[in-house]
Amino acid sequence: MKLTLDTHTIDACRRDARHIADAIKTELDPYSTVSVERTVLRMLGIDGVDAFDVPYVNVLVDHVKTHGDLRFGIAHHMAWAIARTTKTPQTIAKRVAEGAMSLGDYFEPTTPDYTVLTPFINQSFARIRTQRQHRETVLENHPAPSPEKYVIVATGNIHEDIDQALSAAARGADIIAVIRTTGQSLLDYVPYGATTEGFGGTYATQENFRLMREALDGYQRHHGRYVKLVNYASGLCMPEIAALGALERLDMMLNDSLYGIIFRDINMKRTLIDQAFSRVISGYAGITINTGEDNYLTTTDAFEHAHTVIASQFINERFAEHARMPATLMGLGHAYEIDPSVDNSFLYEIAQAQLSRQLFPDAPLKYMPPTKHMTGDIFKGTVQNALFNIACVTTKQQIHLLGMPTEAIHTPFMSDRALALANADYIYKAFKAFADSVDIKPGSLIEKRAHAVLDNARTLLDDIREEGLFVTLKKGTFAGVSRGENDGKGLGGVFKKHPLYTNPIMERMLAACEEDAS
Amino acid sequence: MKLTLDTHTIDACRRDARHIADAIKTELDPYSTVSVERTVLRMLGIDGVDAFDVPYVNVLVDHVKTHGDLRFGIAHHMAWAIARTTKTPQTIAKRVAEGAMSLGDYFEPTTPDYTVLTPFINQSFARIRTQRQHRETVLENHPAPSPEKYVIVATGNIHEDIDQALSAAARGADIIAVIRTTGQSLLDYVPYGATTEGFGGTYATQENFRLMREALDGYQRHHGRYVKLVNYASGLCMPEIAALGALERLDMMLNDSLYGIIFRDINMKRTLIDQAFSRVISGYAGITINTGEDNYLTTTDAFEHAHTVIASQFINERFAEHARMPATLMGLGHAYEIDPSVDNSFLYEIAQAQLSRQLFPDAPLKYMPPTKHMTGDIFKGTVQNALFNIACVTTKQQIHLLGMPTEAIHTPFMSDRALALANADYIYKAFKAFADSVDIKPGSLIEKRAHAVLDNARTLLDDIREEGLFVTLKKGTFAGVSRGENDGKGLGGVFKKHPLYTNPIMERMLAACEEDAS
Amino acid sequence: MKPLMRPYGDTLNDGKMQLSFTLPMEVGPKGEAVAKALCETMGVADATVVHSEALSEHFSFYILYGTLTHAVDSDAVEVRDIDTESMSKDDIEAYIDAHFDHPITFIGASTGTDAHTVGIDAIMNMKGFAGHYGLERYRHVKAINLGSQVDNETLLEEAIKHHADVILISQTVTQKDVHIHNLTAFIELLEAENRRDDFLLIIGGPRITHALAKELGYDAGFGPKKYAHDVASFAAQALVNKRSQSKR
Amino acid sequence: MKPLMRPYGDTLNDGKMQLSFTLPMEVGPKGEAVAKALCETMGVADATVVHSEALSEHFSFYILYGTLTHAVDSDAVEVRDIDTESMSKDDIEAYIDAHFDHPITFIGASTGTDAHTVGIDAIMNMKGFAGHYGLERYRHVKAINLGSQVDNETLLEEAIKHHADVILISQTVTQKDVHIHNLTAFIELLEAENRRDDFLLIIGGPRITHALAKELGYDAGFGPKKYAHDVASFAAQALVNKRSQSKR
Ligand code: B12
Ligand code: B12
Ligand SMILES: Cc1ncc(COP(=O)(O)O)c(C=O)c1O
Ligand SMILES: Cc1ncc(COP(=O)(O)O)c(C=O)c1O
Repeated sequence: MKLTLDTHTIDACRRDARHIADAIKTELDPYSTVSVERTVLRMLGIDGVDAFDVPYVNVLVDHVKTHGDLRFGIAHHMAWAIARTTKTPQTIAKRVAEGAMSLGDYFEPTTPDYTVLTPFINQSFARIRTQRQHRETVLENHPAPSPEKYVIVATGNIHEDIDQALSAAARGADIIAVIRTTGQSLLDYVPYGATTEGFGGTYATQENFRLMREALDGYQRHHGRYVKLVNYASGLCMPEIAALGALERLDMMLNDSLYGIIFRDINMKRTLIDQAFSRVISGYAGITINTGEDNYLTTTDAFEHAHTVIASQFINERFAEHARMPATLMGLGHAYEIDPSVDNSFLYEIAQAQLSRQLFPDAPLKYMPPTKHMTGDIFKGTVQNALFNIACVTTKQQIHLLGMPTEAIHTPFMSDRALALANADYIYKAFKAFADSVDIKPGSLIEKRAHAVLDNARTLLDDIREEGLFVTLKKGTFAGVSRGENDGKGLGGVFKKHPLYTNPIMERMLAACEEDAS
Repeated sequence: MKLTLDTHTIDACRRDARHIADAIKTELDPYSTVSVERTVLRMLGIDGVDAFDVPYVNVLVDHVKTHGDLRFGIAHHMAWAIARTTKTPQTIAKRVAEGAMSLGDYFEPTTPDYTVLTPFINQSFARIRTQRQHRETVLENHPAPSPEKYVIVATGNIHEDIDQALSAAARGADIIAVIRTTGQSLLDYVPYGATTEGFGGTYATQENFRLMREALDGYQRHHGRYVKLVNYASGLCMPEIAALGALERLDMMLNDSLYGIIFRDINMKRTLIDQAFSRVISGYAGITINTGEDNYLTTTDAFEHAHTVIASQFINERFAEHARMPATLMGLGHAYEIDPSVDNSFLYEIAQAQLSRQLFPDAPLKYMPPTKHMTGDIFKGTVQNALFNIACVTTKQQIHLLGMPTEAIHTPFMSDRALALANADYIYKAFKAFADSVDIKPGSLIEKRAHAVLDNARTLLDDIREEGLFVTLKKGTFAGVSRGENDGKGLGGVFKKHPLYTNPIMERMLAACEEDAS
Repeated sequence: MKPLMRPYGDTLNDGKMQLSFTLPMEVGPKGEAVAKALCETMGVADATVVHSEALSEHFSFYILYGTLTHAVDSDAVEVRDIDTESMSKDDIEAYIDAHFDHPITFIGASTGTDAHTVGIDAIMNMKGFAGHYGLERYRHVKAINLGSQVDNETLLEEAIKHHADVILISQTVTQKDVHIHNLTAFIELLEAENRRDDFLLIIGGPRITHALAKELGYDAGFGPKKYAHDVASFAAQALVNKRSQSKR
Repeated sequence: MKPLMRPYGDTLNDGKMQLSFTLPMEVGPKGEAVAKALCETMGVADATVVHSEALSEHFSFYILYGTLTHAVDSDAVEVRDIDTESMSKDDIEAYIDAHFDHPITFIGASTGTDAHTVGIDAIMNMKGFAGHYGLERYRHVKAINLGSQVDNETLLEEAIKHHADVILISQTVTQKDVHIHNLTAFIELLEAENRRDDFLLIIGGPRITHALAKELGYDAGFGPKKYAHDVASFAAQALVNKRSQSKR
């Protein structure tokens, strides 16, 4: 099955998107954020919390704000401190936290010897590489299927989450995402340890990552099949969580600044800077990112706003390219969200899904199920999900977020997930060769709709290129939500870099990615 | 959407079928049955039961067996009796039942003056014509949609059935079928009056027909929309029930001897003779018949036996032609019954449904839902029904029997029907222009499957033509059930007609149909 | 600690369950309130009507989720299941060879007005079902399948005529408990004729359970996902037990 | 005759209902027996397990149908619903015109960590929802929408600052009753600040009912399928009532 698409229009979209994203990069490259700095510290091996449960990495960055000069970057401070004290980063962190030491004492406004950091960076990088290799080896023996069945767990308690995840795995889930508690994205630190008290999701902590990964690895050891693990590199700690995910072998990360800007009211500069680093980390770790365009359609009308999804996908593609991510790690998002009371909803969904498929042929597209128009009628919901599953296999999507019959009611029960998996399996089987057995008629409603959406996306991208992404966000183009350049949470954590600023982690990772690519 | 089919093969199938059905007609034309004779009596206006609840029509025919000579036909006896007594048929029936009169007294082995029957026949015919006209007028103002949503009621109690039917109508059902109680098809009489005690269905009686028709007409008067009513002209009283349906304005009749032979162990000669008359009646009354090929697939493997359905449809088409039925009244049956655990089940179903659609382009095909592979898992069942609904609209079927999520559990609850109707409505809407937006790829699995099924049907029809339908039925070709020519229930009710035998009802109806056609 | 069992949604012992039903009343706030009140009578707390719709002017449908406040002690729950072990076809044939000097005769039918044969055929016919051969294909077994719509009297006559060891009855239609009436009538017929102990009596069908069979006075009952080898295993062993008991 | 209500399948008072739930135990005859035993505790007779499946080694899922033996007297069931009449936008505007000499000020937010805005936007924003304009478009109404993730303290501050007549709170996430905690905390805050009587307090969200709102100490609660005009109708009339009561 194939749509005939105008390649000129597609090229124009890519040109616009490049322009838009590059302009953001140029504007924001002179800045860093507290979360980027904390991430650098994590990659130097710093872990743990102080007596008040404040992570050492926060303690250190806050400390430098008052006792050093953050504009030079945390690495600068650490390099001087290590060079002078010959202590490990972790020891330095502890001592600073105890008030036994001040980084201000070692700070110099001249370039330090960064090679003192190398052994610590090496250790983190080695761990990430090992994790990546482990994933690749296991997946070579048991390749991931296509589509991959992706379900969420969201009990709020990591131990219950594990029970739920193992049941999902037993019922054939390929990917498990642990949803985060409602409040976390606005926290400017990463909570610590195993947690049991979330609402609508479970805290993202390194220990929770580890526990779930361990459980899923246990499943893999017994059954051969590797089950991927997902969390959210988003919110105010975006790059830190990307780093934790890289260390604990997560396989995918929801990662999209636009989501944070629009739906969490996070300051756009803050999160775009954070995103740039987080994508470099995920790219280096071989972690697939998932973008959040689907959310535009849960909030506004999916039929009218379909082109905003395509436009945003092009922009997100370019942002990922900045991080040297290969297309195979770009899980661009879209969704099946057209109102079921609309005539021909299935045809429009097929048009949209097939359009995304053809525009980003190498990307493992993330296809989201109906959520907005799900109701308490679990039987109708079961049919909505079946149609979505059909659209998924008919247009050959890759990352298949399964719809829950109880979407409008509660975060999934164990049985909801099993029903969703069975629904998908049945459709995969029944429609196995369907995509290869039918053609879209030229001039049909499906084709016309795809053309219209692509044309509108192009017009929108032209406009954004003209006015700049920040203005577009102010206009409320995406999801009907308006956000100002200097509004939202976390702007205080953004700072202008000193000419001597260096982020050695980012540099080394980018270099490694360049090398991999060549 | 269209399959490329070989017209030579199709022509060959029709030729074979004609040969097969014509041979049966030739063989059975010299015979009549007790039920045919009782039907003649009903068309003379005889109604009611005796003191032992035995219908007068049974009393009379039994009476003639001993006191007259049934080989001459009941009309012969009645014509003589009326001519001699100038009593109405109803009075004669009553008096015979009371033992106050014997038809033997008036019988002569010479042709009576049949015109004495004409006023009574006229009355019945006029009533049937009025009913037919009423249906046609109402449907002209509110034309039936396509597909038509068909649901069953089966509480066993006509009053509960009415509640259920009115709820179904309120939820959009276009057609209501009242299923019959398990034992009725083997009864050699039609029960009388309103009934409340059936199992797995409700007795088919003239009063029950009337009550339900009245309720649905009431709905029509309030809402404008005509809701069609269906019952079963099958079993040992096949033509009688066809007559009652014609009088009470039923709109469709399940009517297929092969069903009775195979699934009720009714003698094949008996029911084929009964069928010939019943189809004439239904054709005259403008009643659509539904054939039962779907049942072959509920009993044997639907993938392997798909071609038996096509072969049987061709034969049934020819049997209907014998009755001068136009194609527009031939609701040939088929079904969505392939095991959902088979790869590409949906593709094979599409192949089969589209094949039937193209082979019988003017017939209002009756498309049955999954039943055999339905389980107690009502959520999976909901998906199975959704796929069936998609197949229905994608291949443009006409009579759409809705699948119930609780098929494997109980005869439908009121809510089951509402869920089934909502499922179908949603699919109709979502897939509205789908059939016109996609093409089946030449050489695809769908096309290959359709060709294979058609070829196999042709081979089978060749064989049946060779060996004769009776031998085929003995071999268990249909539904894997073997039946002998002289086995089964009801053979005792078959008798050879005397050269002077006449069935004036059948003759007049056929003549009227010829006239209508020209 | 007692293994108290409660339904589970996403937290152990949370008691979460789903319910749905129709009420013979108009849809609306009153209907929802009645639906919730019914849940209370059941011990389902905090019931939420997640969906309601009109089925007609006088009927309405509700889907609810709630929290069951009851629990059951799973140790105290009795499981009434066939207690003989299920053997393979080969083992059964060997077992019969070892324990019987004549083939075992099974006679079966779908009785009353029930015309469903697929179930009894699944157990008796050569071909069997879902990859399990039927009794006809077993060595040392004589399988006589009378088909459907067989009345109780005919079944008994034929069983006597063929010296059947085992009578198999299939019942598929269960509306208004027609199967219960029919199965009870057969037991009464046997007792009236003083024949109850002459046969092993086995019933089956989609709504038949072993517990129900025992309640009705039959020796065993088999439901979905039971095949010829399950039936033959039980029958062969039960016949041996019966013989040894009658010897004592 | 008392209007006793029981579930309905296909015969009046047949009590038929459907249930489904998970048990934290292995699938099998024991699980089915426990599932049925749970139904017994609920007064569901003749429960049949029509489907069971393993969710993992330690969890299993059951679908059942059964007959509820309980009934409720529908006359005795209290319906706690908004008792003011719902007016159209035009009528509301006229009503305010007639009864107030200043516009009514509504201040609204999705509070706590809840980031869902679609619900509160549906009530407050120009565009409204499902063809019903939002409060912003009403004459004589001032609508201030603070958006989401607003904490209780901020909401109260802003309400005082803007001299709000009505506070609107939306709560969408309900897992572990987080909405109850959050809504209770707001009432406690108001009482601590002695501000409870300064505002009309209205809550809404997919799991909010009027009954729940009253229980928690709010003036009204609105769930799905309620729109701006329902809220405005209630608010305008309630404010008038409140005024006349305080005058007395
Ligand atoms: C196929 C079918 C038919 C076919 C039957 C063909 C045939 N030759 O048997 C046809 C189309 C003829 C038919 C007709 C009717 N059917 Co029907 N039919 C079905 C259907 C779709 C499948 C049944 C089946 O074959 N299952 C497969 C077999 C293998 O499963 P099984 O019977 O459970 O058998 C297994 C076990 O139970 C066990 N077993 C069964 N019997 C026995 C016996 C013994 C001794 C042992 C040890 C084990 C055993 O072993 C088997 C293998 O594991 C079901 C719906 C469904 N999906 O279940 C409806 C269903 C059974 N039918 C139903 C009805 C009502 C009818 C009719 C009465 C409708 C009507 N009024 O016309 C008529 C029957 C009239 C009559 N006189 O009986 C209802 C019964 C409702 C109820 N619970 O009361 C059902 C549930 C559909 C529905 N929801 O309405 N039907
Ligand atoms: C859209 C949506 C989102 C969007 C929200 C975008 C936005 N700007 O609001 C996004 C994608 C951002 C989102 C995120 C999340 N979501 Co959300 N989301 C939904 C979804 C699909 C639809 C909700 C919706 O918009 N409904 C439409 C509106 C109009 O309906 P409504 O809110 O009921 O409002 C009506 C009435 O209730 C009433 N009303 C509502 N509020 C008020 C207030 C007043 C004063 C009045 C009078 C009336 C009133 O009037 C409205 C019109 O009739 C639902 C699933 C579903 N189908 O319901 C899940 C759902 C609500 N989300 C859920 C969850 C868990 C989340 C997350 C927490 C997941 C996570 N951990 O990341 C995050 C939120 C994080 C956070 N901090 O809150 C769960 C909540 C489960 C529960 N019961 O606890 C749901 C049910 C999905 C699920 N099954 O898991 N979500
Ligand atoms: C792209 C993306 N990021 C993040 C989130 C939510 O995560 P959080 O609010 O925990 O950052 C979502 C939720 O759906 C998402 O789609
Ligand atoms: C063609 C046909 N006739 C008749 C029947 C059943 O009717 P009865 O057994 O009451 O004759 C069916 C049942 O599905 C059928 O498909």
